[in-house]
Amino acid sequence: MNGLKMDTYVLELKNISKYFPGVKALEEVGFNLKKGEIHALVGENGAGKSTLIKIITGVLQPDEGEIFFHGEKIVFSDPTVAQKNLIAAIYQNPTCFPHLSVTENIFMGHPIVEPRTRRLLWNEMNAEAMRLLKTLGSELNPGSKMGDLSVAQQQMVEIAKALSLDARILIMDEPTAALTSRETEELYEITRTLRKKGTSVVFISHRFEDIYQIADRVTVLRDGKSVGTWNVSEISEGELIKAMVGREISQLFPKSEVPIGDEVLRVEGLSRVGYFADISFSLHEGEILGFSGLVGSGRSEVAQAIFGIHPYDGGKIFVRGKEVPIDSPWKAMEMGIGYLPEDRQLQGLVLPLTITDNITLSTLDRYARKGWLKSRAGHDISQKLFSLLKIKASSIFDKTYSLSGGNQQKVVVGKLLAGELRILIMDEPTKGVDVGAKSAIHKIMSDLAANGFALIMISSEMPEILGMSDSIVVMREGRITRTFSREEANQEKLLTAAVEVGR
Amino acid sequence: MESTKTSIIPGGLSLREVFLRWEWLLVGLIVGVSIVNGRLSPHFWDYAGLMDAMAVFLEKGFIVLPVAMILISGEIDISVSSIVALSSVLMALSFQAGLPMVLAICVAVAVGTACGAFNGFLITRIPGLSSVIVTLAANSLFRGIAYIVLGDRAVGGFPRWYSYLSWGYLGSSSIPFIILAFGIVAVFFGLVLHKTTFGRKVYAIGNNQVAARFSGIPVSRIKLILFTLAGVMSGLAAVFLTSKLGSSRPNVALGYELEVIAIAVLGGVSPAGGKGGIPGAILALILMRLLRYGLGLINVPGQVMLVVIGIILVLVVMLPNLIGSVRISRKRFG
Amino acid sequence: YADEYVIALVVKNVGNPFFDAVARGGQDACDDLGHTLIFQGPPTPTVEGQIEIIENLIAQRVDAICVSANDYDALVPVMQRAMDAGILAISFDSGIHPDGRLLHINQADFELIGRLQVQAIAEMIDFEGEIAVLSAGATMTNQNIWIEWMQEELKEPEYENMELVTIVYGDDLRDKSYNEAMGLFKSYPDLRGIISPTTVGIGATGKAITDAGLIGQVQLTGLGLPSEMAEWIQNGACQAMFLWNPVDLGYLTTYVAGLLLDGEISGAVGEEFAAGRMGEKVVTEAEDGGIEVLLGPPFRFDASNIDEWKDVY
Amino acid sequence: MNDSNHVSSVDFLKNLRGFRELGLVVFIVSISLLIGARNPRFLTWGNLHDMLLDTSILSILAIGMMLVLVTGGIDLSAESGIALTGMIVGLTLIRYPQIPAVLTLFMGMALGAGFGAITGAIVAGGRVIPIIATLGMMYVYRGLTFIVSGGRWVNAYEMPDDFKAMATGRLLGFSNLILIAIVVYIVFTYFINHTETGRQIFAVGSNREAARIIGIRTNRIIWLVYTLSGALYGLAGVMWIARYASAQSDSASGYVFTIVAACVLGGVAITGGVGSISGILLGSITIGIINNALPMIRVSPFWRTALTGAIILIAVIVNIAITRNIERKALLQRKI
Ligand SMILES: Nc1ncnc2c1ncn2[C@@H]1O[C@H](COP(=O)(O)OP(=O)(O)OP(=O)(O)O)[C@@H](O)[C@H]1O
Ligand SMILES: Nc1ncnc2c1ncn2[C@@H]1O[C@H](COP(=O)(O)OP(=O)(O)OP(=O)(O)O)[C@@H](O)[C@H]1O
Ligand SMILES: [Mg+2]
Ligand SMILES: [Mg+2]
Repeated sequence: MNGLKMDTYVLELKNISKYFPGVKALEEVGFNLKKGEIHALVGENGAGKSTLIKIITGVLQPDEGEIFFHGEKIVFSDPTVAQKNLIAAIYQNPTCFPHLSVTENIFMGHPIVEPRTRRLLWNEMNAEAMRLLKTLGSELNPGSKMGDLSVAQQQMVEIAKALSLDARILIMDEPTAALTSRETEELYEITRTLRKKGTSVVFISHRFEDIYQIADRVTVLRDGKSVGTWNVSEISEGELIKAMVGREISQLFPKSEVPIGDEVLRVEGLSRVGYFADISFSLHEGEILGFSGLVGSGRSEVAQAIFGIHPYDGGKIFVRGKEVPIDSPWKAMEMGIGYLPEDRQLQGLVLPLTITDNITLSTLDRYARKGWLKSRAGHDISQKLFSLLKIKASSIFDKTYSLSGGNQQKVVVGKLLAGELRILIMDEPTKGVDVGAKSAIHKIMSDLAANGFALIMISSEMPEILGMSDSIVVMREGRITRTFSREEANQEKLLTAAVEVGR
Repeated sequence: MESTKTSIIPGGLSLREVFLRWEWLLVGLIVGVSIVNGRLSPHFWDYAGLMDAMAVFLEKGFIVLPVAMILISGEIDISVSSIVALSSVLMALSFQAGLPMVLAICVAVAVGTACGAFNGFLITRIPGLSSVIVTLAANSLFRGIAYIVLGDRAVGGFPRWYSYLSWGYLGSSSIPFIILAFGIVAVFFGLVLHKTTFGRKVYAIGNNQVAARFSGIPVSRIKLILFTLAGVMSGLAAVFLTSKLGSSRPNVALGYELEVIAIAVLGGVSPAGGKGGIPGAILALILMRLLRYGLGLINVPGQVMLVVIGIILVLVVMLPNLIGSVRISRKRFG
Repeated sequence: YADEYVIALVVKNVGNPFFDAVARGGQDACDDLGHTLIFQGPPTPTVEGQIEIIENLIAQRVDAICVSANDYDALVPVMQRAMDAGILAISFDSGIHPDGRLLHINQADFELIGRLQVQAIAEMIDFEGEIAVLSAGATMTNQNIWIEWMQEELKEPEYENMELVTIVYGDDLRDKSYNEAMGLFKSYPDLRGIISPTTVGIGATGKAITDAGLIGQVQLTGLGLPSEMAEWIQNGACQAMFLWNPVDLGYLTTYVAGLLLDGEISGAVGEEFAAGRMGEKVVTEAEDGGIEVLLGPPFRFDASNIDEWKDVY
Repeated sequence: MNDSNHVSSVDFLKNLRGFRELGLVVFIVSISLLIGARNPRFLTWGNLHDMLLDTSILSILAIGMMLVLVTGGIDLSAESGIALTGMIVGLTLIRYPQIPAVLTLFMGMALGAGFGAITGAIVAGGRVIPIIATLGMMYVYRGLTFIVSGGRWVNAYEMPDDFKAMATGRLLGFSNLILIAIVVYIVFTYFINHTETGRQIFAVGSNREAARIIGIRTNRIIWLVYTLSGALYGLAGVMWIARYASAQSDSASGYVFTIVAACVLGGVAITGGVGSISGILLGSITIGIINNALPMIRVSPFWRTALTGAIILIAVIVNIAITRNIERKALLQRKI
């Protein structure tokens, strides 16, 4: 295909096993990568994908197995070895420096320096950072502080960082999970260009369109074992799902038609200086209201203002027809409003605590008598949600930091559901979640709506928005540009509204 | 070398496991230190003397408890020693002004409460104001106020019964009253931190304040309570300290702030928040006291004692890491 | 002598040359009497530290505790406990309330020292101009009594042209004392003299006067260590200053403790006794109502004798 | 991005926003004017120079402390490190008075770096929580100061004249000590902002795990900051004994709080990752003014302590208020 003998791989993993206390994350997994190919790695949540790439980059050491780099055995004893061999990676959870600027985040570890004095060349780095971000279609200011950015924006910076390394092997762990279609397209473009230059790419994703758009080959992992490797052209979506899950999943977006009931939430002219302005919409019982827009369009900001995280400085919020001043999350929750945050690691979970402690965190008082915790407080409900969401862990007493990304996301969803709140704002609820669990979450959302709950769903995934929402609000640069009903909406209209309308 | 516990997630070892193990280590050290002390000095195993020795710096213990909680919540309080001073001074003054001693004691606790609430108020109401700088400044402010109101005078002459608090024994036993008082307070703190929703929330805040807030935990209110609690306990410590000294001056309790934090951290409380507990802090308090008592009994000069305590402090905390790395390498090669 | 006793000297803080000299004297006395000396002190001058040390000494059942107190009142309860345990309680240098001691060894008459310093500064500035006091901590017993006597002395008619403008505190910290001295020069441009009745304070002030180029313009006296003040006496920043001999102070304190333990003396007012190399001493009534033994008048150090003393203490 | 004027004004505000200590500048200027109104001598060149002189030692210590704080640690041992290096250098000078004064500075730095390296090894290698490790070493170094000196002080008359002259001498109208501080500041500004290692310190403090993943040797960096802190307190220790012409075993007791206050006032976060040279310089100057000015305006000494605390509180609050105002202005400029 590209003049390379089929049997020499750029990278080859043989019989890799990795054990965590109580978990076999990987068992005798084999994986290989050709020069200039895009190799997708798929599998359910907790299948071991992230673990595998951490082994490639030397962040983790395998307990068994060997790695060959250009045919020669190599030990990635720490991340520097991989870096020296021009292997770059974007990890699933942003590994950024929140206090430092975007430029610094991109170039930390491999700065542009004056050759003789090794003085840092800031102007060059800033310009290069700006250029890299532009190729990704992002207008981010390289001087911004990383911690001030949204997860999606951080993800863009991570991608830019990997690109700046000029790697020969580029590994991306769910780079598109938080991106909207426009940014995703840019990423595809870049990836294809890299392939032309001979770079090999490992691409992890739960989105099938990613795989069918760019990947050459796909390897499926299931429960820590490799199921097989196929040329993408030779395997259908249904077969792929079956390889991953072991069964077929028919309906991805099972939104059932429910009658729309009374208005439960109305927002009028909400605004916050510098973030969003003039936001008005209303939400009814049984309704799922989708929020669409590009990365950074301000959807999360609006949601967080309604939830009382950030103060708003104009406008009104009505809950069931009554104006309510909301200035803190616990007040919002008293009004029956719940929020599923977009940043699961920072905002959603207390990582060192167990699954059950996390699920019951926002409803603690319910499992206590006059403040004194009952023993086994909340274990029942945690157990129920644990099974319902099919969280892959040995028990509800696992610490959440040890879970895979998708399973962490499920815990966050579980925590929201445990709250028994009537108005749910879900910010990217299925981010990083595998097909099976995704359809389960969609089913739950649909059932909730059918039971008279009101839902707001912020999502960057176009099919999800189109499939799940009763009506769709599109935002652009902090303002609502258009509102569509389920019937009139389609991908094209949403996209134009996200970029064009409102000028 | 760290292969087993590494993840992209900056997590840690399991909370409960770590601090349980840590407490056992402290218990072991306490036993060890006692044995060595007993060898070195014939006076060590004198029961009454040991009790008295324990009582000597228990007023610090009263402050260790809330400070441990503040550290667990991810904040810090370096103003406690000054709150003690101010509470003590105002208590003495109000007694001098004719208030009955019982009411004067209430004044001390009230002053402490007010000071703690002042700290908590500033820290929670003005975003961007960190607890380090607030309590650092408050440290000067409170002690300064004590100087303003009392100047270079000392006030004493308290009723006889008042000295019982620090010097008295329970009935005819040789158990100092202050040990009982501390025991009650310590149990209360232990229960609050480990058995209530409040305590659970404190841990959540210390581990991830953002997530705690997103979970509907009233972070500011809890912090306000914690700092106020530190004030209350400092006021109480002032009552006992003043009883011990028999008089009050603005310069009492100098330098307590670091010692109190050191004891809490030695007890397994992480200054970064989220880790540790009351039992560990209490064990550390006992360990520190035994160490100093033992060294004092064999008349180690103050300057050498500093060196010894410093080295032991470092070694104790290093110990589990050393054991840990031995275990890991054994697992690897064995 | 039949019995060997353990005598503990507890000082304000260790690492202070003054108290090291005291300890030397104490050791001499113990050697003379055949007793054992324990020398202890907290690293920083706090009462809490002293209480802990005294508790430890009680637990060890020492025979006598001689303390230079960081607080006049706050050591009373713990010293009472020591007395209850049958331990001889003595204070020296910086005393404690009579309730908490049997006897005080007074290095010098408070009144005398207070007045002497005013007289010295007055001579240096020709009985005319502004003077200030730079003291240690605001709660230091000795300094405060001395300052009271200074103010008393200043009421005499010959000082009518002199004014004590302020009292500042350097907390016996070198940097703070230095800053306070510098601050005095700036806030009182007409200042003529400074009395600093504390060793760190007078040393820092000597340096400050030198640095500010005010030698001759601002005079300095007070209580200082000859070793520390040698430089500033030689360069003229301080014409004269006073101190008693700390070695003698330690000797007398320990010697008296030894005599009391041996039963050689009873400690009754008016009792006269021979205190080893210190010669004849007498038990007198102290100003605060207790009893004391007086060491003797302070020694005056100036350019003529500083060289002999600077290497001694 | 079609309106370049608009963009540049946004940029300007962003730059201002980056300069988080603007509030401190405002505070420093206004309090100086206030004090100057009470005592005109405060604003004379001579006094301002003295104030800078006071600040020189503190500001050097603040750099070392900042580097440590940036990594999320703290160096409580700095205060006894000052005393120990000062004492050792002082004792050496008694023995070998012919040592040139400049050399003593380097000697102090080397000694301090040695002590700092030990502390750093305990924190980085022994993985001991910084607050405990440095508290332990604070006791150890203090105890050693007593022990090496045998309780004696090194007095002015025992120090060589050229050594004492180093602290009092001037060059180009500036005290030598100020010049030393300026040199240190230039070196460290370059180090922190323009070298890879300098930036890696911030990376480690901002996210240690991420730093490790991109191949920064985090332990080495952590060891380094304590060593640098040591070198700087060693330097400061020598400057200290030269300035006060005395080496005492209890020098600088409790001074660590002043150093930390200067840092935190200057915007350094004790949780790590944040800190700037300009910030700590301003923080040190603010503390310097408080120490220098309070003795100059005739307030009762009993009021000083409380005033110090109150002024620090007001300074941070003013700083926060002003920063927030700027941020708000920047937000208003945003196009929505
Ligand atoms: N630090 C850890 N400690 C214990 N178990 C871990 C740790 N990290 C990962 N695991 C476990 O290893 C398994 C594989 O996790 P991994 O993160 O590789 O999954 P993944 O395929 O990337 O899933 P996802 O699609 O959800 O990201 C999971 O069961 C997870 O719980
Ligand atoms: N006009 C603007 N200029 C610069 N930054 C902006 C602007 N508008 C918003 N931001 C920043 O962009 C970030 C993204 O906002 P928000 O998270 O609400 O967007 P979103 O639509 O949810 O997008 P995402 O998919 O990234 O979460 C916010 O942190 C905000 O500070
Ligand atoms: Mg993963
Ligand atoms: Mg968002």
